[in-house]
Amino acid sequence: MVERQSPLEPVLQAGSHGNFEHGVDIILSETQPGSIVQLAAWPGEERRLISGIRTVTGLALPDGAGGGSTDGVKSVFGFAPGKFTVVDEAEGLASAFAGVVTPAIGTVTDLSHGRTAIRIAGPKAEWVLAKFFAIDFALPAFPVGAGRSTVHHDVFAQIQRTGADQFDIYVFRSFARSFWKALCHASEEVGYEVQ
Amino acid sequence: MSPRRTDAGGRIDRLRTIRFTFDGASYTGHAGDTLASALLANGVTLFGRSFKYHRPRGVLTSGVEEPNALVTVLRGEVREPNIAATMIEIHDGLTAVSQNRFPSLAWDVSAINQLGGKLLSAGFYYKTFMGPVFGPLKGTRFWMFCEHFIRRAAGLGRAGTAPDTARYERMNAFCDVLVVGSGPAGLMAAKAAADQGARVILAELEPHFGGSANWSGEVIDDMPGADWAARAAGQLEGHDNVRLLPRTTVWGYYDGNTLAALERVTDHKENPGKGEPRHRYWAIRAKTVVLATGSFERPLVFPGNDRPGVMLAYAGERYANEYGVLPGDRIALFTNNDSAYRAALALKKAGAAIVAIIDVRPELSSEMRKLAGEAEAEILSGHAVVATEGGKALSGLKVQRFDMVSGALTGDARSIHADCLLMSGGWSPTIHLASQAGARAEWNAARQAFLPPRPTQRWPTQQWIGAGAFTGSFSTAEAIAEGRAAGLSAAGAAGALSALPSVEAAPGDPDPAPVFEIRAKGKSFVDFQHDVTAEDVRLAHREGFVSVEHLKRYTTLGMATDQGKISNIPGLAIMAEALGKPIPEVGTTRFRPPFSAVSIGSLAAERFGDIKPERLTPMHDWHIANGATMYSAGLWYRPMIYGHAGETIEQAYVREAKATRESAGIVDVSTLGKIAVQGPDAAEFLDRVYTNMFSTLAVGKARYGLMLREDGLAFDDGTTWRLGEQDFLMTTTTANAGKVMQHLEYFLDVIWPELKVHVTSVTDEWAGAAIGGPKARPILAACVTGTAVDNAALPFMGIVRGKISGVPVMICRLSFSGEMAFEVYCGAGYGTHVWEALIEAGKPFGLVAYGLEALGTMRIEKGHVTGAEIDGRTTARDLHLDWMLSKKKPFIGSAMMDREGLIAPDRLELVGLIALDNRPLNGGAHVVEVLDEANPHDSIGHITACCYSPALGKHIALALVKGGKARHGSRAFVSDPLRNRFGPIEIVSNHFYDPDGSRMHG
Amino acid sequence: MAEYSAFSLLKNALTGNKDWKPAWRKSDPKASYDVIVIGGGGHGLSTAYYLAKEHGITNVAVLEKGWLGSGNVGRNTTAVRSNYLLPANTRFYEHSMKLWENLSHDLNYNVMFSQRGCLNLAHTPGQFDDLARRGNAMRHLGVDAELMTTAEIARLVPTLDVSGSARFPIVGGLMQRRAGTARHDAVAWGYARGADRRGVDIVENCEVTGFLRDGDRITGVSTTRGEIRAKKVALAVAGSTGRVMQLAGIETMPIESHVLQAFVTESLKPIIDTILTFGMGHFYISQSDKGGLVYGGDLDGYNSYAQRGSLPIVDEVMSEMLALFPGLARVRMLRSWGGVCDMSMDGSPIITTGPLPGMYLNCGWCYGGFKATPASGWCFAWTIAKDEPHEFNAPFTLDRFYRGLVIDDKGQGATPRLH
Amino acid sequence: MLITCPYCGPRDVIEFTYQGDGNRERPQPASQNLDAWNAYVYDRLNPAGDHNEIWQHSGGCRAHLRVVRNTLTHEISSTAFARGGHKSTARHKAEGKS
Repeated sequence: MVERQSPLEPVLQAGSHGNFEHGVDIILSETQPGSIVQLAAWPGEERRLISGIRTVTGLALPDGAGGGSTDGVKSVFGFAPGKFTVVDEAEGLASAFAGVVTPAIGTVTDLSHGRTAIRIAGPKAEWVLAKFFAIDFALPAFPVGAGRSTVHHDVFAQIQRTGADQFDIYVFRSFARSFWKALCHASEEVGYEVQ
Repeated sequence: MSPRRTDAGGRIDRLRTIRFTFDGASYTGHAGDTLASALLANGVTLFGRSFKYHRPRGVLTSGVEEPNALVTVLRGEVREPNIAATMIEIHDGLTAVSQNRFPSLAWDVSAINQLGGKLLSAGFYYKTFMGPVFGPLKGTRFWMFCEHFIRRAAGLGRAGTAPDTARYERMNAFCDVLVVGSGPAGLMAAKAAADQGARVILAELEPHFGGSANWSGEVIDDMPGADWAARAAGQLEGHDNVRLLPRTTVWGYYDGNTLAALERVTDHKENPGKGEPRHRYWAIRAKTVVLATGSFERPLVFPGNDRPGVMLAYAGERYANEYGVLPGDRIALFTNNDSAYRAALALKKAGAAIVAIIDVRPELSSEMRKLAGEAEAEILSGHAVVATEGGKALSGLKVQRFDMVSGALTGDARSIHADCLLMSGGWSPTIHLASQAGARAEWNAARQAFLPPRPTQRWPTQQWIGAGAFTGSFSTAEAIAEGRAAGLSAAGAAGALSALPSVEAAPGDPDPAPVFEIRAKGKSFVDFQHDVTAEDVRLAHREGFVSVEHLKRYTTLGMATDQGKISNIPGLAIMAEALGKPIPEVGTTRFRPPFSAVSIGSLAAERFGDIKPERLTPMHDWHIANGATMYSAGLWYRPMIYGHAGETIEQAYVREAKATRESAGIVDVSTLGKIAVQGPDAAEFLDRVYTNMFSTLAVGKARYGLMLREDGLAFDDGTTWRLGEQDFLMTTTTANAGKVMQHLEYFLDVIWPELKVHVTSVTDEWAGAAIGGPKARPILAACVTGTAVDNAALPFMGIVRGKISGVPVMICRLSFSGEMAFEVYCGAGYGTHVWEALIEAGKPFGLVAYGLEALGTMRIEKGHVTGAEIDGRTTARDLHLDWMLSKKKPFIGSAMMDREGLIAPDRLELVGLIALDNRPLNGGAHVVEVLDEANPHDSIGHITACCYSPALGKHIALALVKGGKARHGSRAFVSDPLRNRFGPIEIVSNHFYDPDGSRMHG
Repeated sequence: MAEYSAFSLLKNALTGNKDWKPAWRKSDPKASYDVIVIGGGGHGLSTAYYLAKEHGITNVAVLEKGWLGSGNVGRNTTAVRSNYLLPANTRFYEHSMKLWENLSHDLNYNVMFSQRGCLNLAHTPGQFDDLARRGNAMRHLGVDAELMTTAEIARLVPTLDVSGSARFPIVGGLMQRRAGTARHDAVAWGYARGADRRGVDIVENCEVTGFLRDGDRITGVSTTRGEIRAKKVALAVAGSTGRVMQLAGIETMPIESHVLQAFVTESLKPIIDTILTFGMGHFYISQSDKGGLVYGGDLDGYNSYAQRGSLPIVDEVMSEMLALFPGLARVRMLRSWGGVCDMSMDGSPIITTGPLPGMYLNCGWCYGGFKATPASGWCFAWTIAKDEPHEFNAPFTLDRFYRGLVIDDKGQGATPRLH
Repeated sequence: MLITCPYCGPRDVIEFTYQGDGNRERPQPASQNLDAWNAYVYDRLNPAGDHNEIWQHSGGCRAHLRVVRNTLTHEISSTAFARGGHKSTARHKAEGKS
């Protein structure tokens, strides 16, 4: 199988950077999931879609807007009314859903190539993300598993909290390199490591 | 004598000596000094020159409201002008220079302006400089001649041109309670709220928390106020629900309790840390705001009140108590209220002689007499200062008996020898943020001040609570009580019952005498920086500029860098007196952001040096590696040409276009907007959105579509592919991708919510390569597996799926170049892989990669439209796209597209032009019927795009020309006076090349 | 009333400036007038001035709800230019420019119109062609325009980042040399004084609360200072057009009211000697005689009468400023303010008779109102006096939207926030 | 200004796009009533006070909202999805005021 090319390839430099002499407070990485799929239910079909997600991924969605969960391999979160992003380390998620999310329930859109997944982890993850996005990253306001749609100027982002100090950010592939560079730049003051 | 450092006392670190320079001279100070305190300690009294008269000025205050002591801070080549010396913390290597003076601060030639004082009265420039009505200086010339010199004389500091290498950052913060100001009120509020578990941010514009507690000499909770404040700040630091922001000015109060603050992170450091921003711009969304912003002391207005050595009383007290600096050895005080007496005592204790306390009030309380006695000061009650003496430093003053009711001065003037005069004209609460938030201040006659409305006025989108001097409660005991109450209330808690910290403070009546000005001979300054005098205010009155806004605008009162923090009220008071009206009837200004000036770098924040992200296609690195010159198209970068060594742009695109028409070319089209339109009603939706039918489109086929706006004008075009019964892939122009997406979403959400359609941007999902030319099909045949690409399998506008080099691809046969052409789409992550495979397969066929210039050339030859023609002012008919307007169905814009103005015969219509003189044409050139190079007139249209056409061997253009089609075959002229390009042209059809499409149909 | 001149200034200086008289009388309203102009801003005052000067109609009252000039005439960035694309706009604004060029003399009041030029920057060859199209359109109407190369621009504005490595490199620009800036308040005061000297009553603190009617016909206004009758009632209340028209029972208009913010820095020694606009966003800047950089950008983008701006636009404008002038990061923004603009559906104004009998309407200035002040008043006065538009304002009708005769310089269609 | 998106909770105005007067009624697609079309396309209510508006949460969930907002104070008194159907499960309520 042909390797997918990452848009970050030329700029992703593994190692410690910035003000790391006093320790590394941020770890940046590209998670490169095999599948990123958007599912959208017709009004009234959200329950069936959610149960379809459970069937395919085994992940249960908690109640409420922006609710989500992750098992480390697969992740799901709501990002808009009736709409969900589902991510899997493996490829083929779109076809797996094609049979489950019937036209009567909603639509499946494969975005595996179109979105780039960047993971930011570490004690200063909230601090660095707060430089970009006008949303509240504090744990009570943004619980583990939950997702948010937001924007940094021209760059749309869907963000899922996948740990107490870990966030997965999905950005449009064409913006990914610019955003990555900005993220590295913003992490310099606290010291960061690229994995 | 002059100012000097005291032997002991103050909160400076006398063990740490810091070296800095001012105007090239080296000085030392101590850690904890401001530039102002350190210079005073070195005996410097002359800090700057005023704006208009270039009068010598000292330091008037010790805080953010400083109007006089403005300097420029240098960091290498980088200049930071107009910074108050009172706000600069000294550090080793600090380099500051004075400004608005030539050749030096002490000898400034522009000080000659003072001689023209009466002539340069408020508004003088409106009355003159109009110049002669006839002759060479008529019109605006004479004014512009004079203005040239006025501009050079005006201005304060000089801005730098060297790019600032510092970084600026923005931080978004959320909290339950934002406390602004950390005096006793703010500290109590923050602590009370934090103890309730609220998320608290405490912002203090000074380096240290504590506000007046740091210099008032008061005892709080049985310890010196400064210690109490340090302890309270230390306790807050221990809470993980509290963020402390020192050196942070909250400058804006916006809707929805969004506040803007500027943190000066590294200005006080010689060497900032790696990655540390110089300024951090905080955008704080607070549920509740506690405003504990304190108050500003006001000057008194009297002749000579601007002489270096005249200072606000609190500032003198603060220099002594906080910085261990005596502003003079022989100090006189001039006051209309009790607060100056505490200052007198503090300075006495610090080692100065208090030569006199001049009080406008005839009667003084026994407490004040006692304080004056302790300060060993002579009391001159019922007196006023009528003049100051000295050159660039105060040497003495004159006082006279004063009747504060009539304002009359009587008796002989008495001279008093003093090197420092401290004045106090009462206090004005710092209500700026509340005013920004919409609160209307209320005049309090007792306090002689505008107070924030009380009880807390609710402005719908702003929730704030006031505490301390901000509310007009000037005593520390009140501040502590109000601060805690505010903190509790902001945290949503009921009143606490524990005892409040005790306060030992000097007594004093918070209410001043209503005296603002001593009218005597000489210039009495109201706005120090802008040199607005009391006479200027009265002149404004005489000329009818009596409303507060007219006063400001006519005299420039309050428009200087200090924004009238200390001058507004005295100015209003003088106008009120002239009008014979009470002060509140003259009005008060609504304060607007920012509270104090904010670096532009901080506001640009992370966008400084990085204004917009770069949008890159999957094949971007290949283009760069293969010599492409990139063109910035919106946020995207696209290859313009792949130039060979020694080629001009024109040679390169001509070569690329020619090769494409002769064999084959390939172009990156990944930037085209792509929208997945899915759902059972997708076809119906597209029928409504496009002017032409899409429900009739077969699965596996594509169709060119045109969209109009609601007003019936052309909006966007592109092909849409039917991938499944309920599954369409819409393409849009690169520039309009976002707009089209929003347009579709709007109709689905707002107008037709009953339609079951989802739209998703998939622009980034697909890499796209368009390959065209006579050899395009053989090239595909050579590398595509899993499908045939011949005419039967892949007819015009057909779509097939297959693989290239192991990667799944979707191929649609459509053409923009006019050649037999195909668009090959694959997952973006495989984009470069497929592109390279195509390049490889094309090698034997002479395939070239081409850029936007060749793309543009071929589309001009074909007469296709783009954004240059669909410019928001053209209709489908104008562009000869009326064949696409379905008559079988309504669509967006169909009802409006036939209005009289949109079908008028003289509209600009798309045509082709051929240069008959065989010279290049220019984009943006106009078309005329009658050539008049000297006085071009009567344009009938303009060129939208032009090129040298290798296919035709001519310079051609597309143009929008009045009554276009009817002019086909006629002659006209291109008229481009901007570039002096005139010449004959022939107007032809826009379809220059292969008009019947035989090449693309193959 | 005394003429203003260097001599009068000197004479008064010698007598301690005690003899200056009010620039205009504080009039009380009479019971009736030939013409009432609602709105004591630049356009209302210039309308009254030209009614008196050009048409001899002096029995005129200008009604201002607050203090004179409290609207947009004192809240703009003072640019004066006639560099439009479409002929209707170019002709009108060029007429205005010609009035500007003699305005200080005409008014005997120095409005400090300084023709320091207006330079529009282009950042791509496509933008350069667009500017060329506009400049050529101007030249074909006899209006001055010239293209500038990057090198020429660098010489004119040395602080500008002209490097090829800029995110949006400057490839050239369109210059109108006759464009410039004026002292905004002085324009209001000068017209007020000029109208007053010709007998016009200027009535401040007089808010219109309703219209007097005889059937459909407007016969006067009720105000906070009583009823005032008039043969003709003219509205020049841009920013409040929606509100005032509602008083006349007209609920909807092809106008939205939007907030536009403007900014000024602390005073600096001269560094920018022209008006400059950014091509990859919406940003314009000039430097005042006092030394402050005066600049602005986009609308806040939603309906508002609040004269208060929002933070995102502040940030946007500053980042665009530094994209052009990276050396100015340490300069400080001193003051910001918001003005309420009448945003029309095509970005062009309305100067017309009607829409009710006895009523005349001047509105929809978007953010071009200041430079239009002389021509707006001139054309409106003509329209009021003659009950028909002058050819300069004939295209600026209210029904042009219905008829598809929009004058859409930006090509944005009926989305006012984009004009 | 903060707008409370029924899905995403209170968000800064920077995430939203103003889509104008929400009182306008689009004629039936096939309507030939030009007055009605003109009124829809060009005429706007422009009140000084509460205004029914359409906003898109373009930098968030991208839903269009019906917002009642005061044009004098910018106070927002209500927000709802422009399309019915998806009932808000309003996180800002569900998760409380953290």
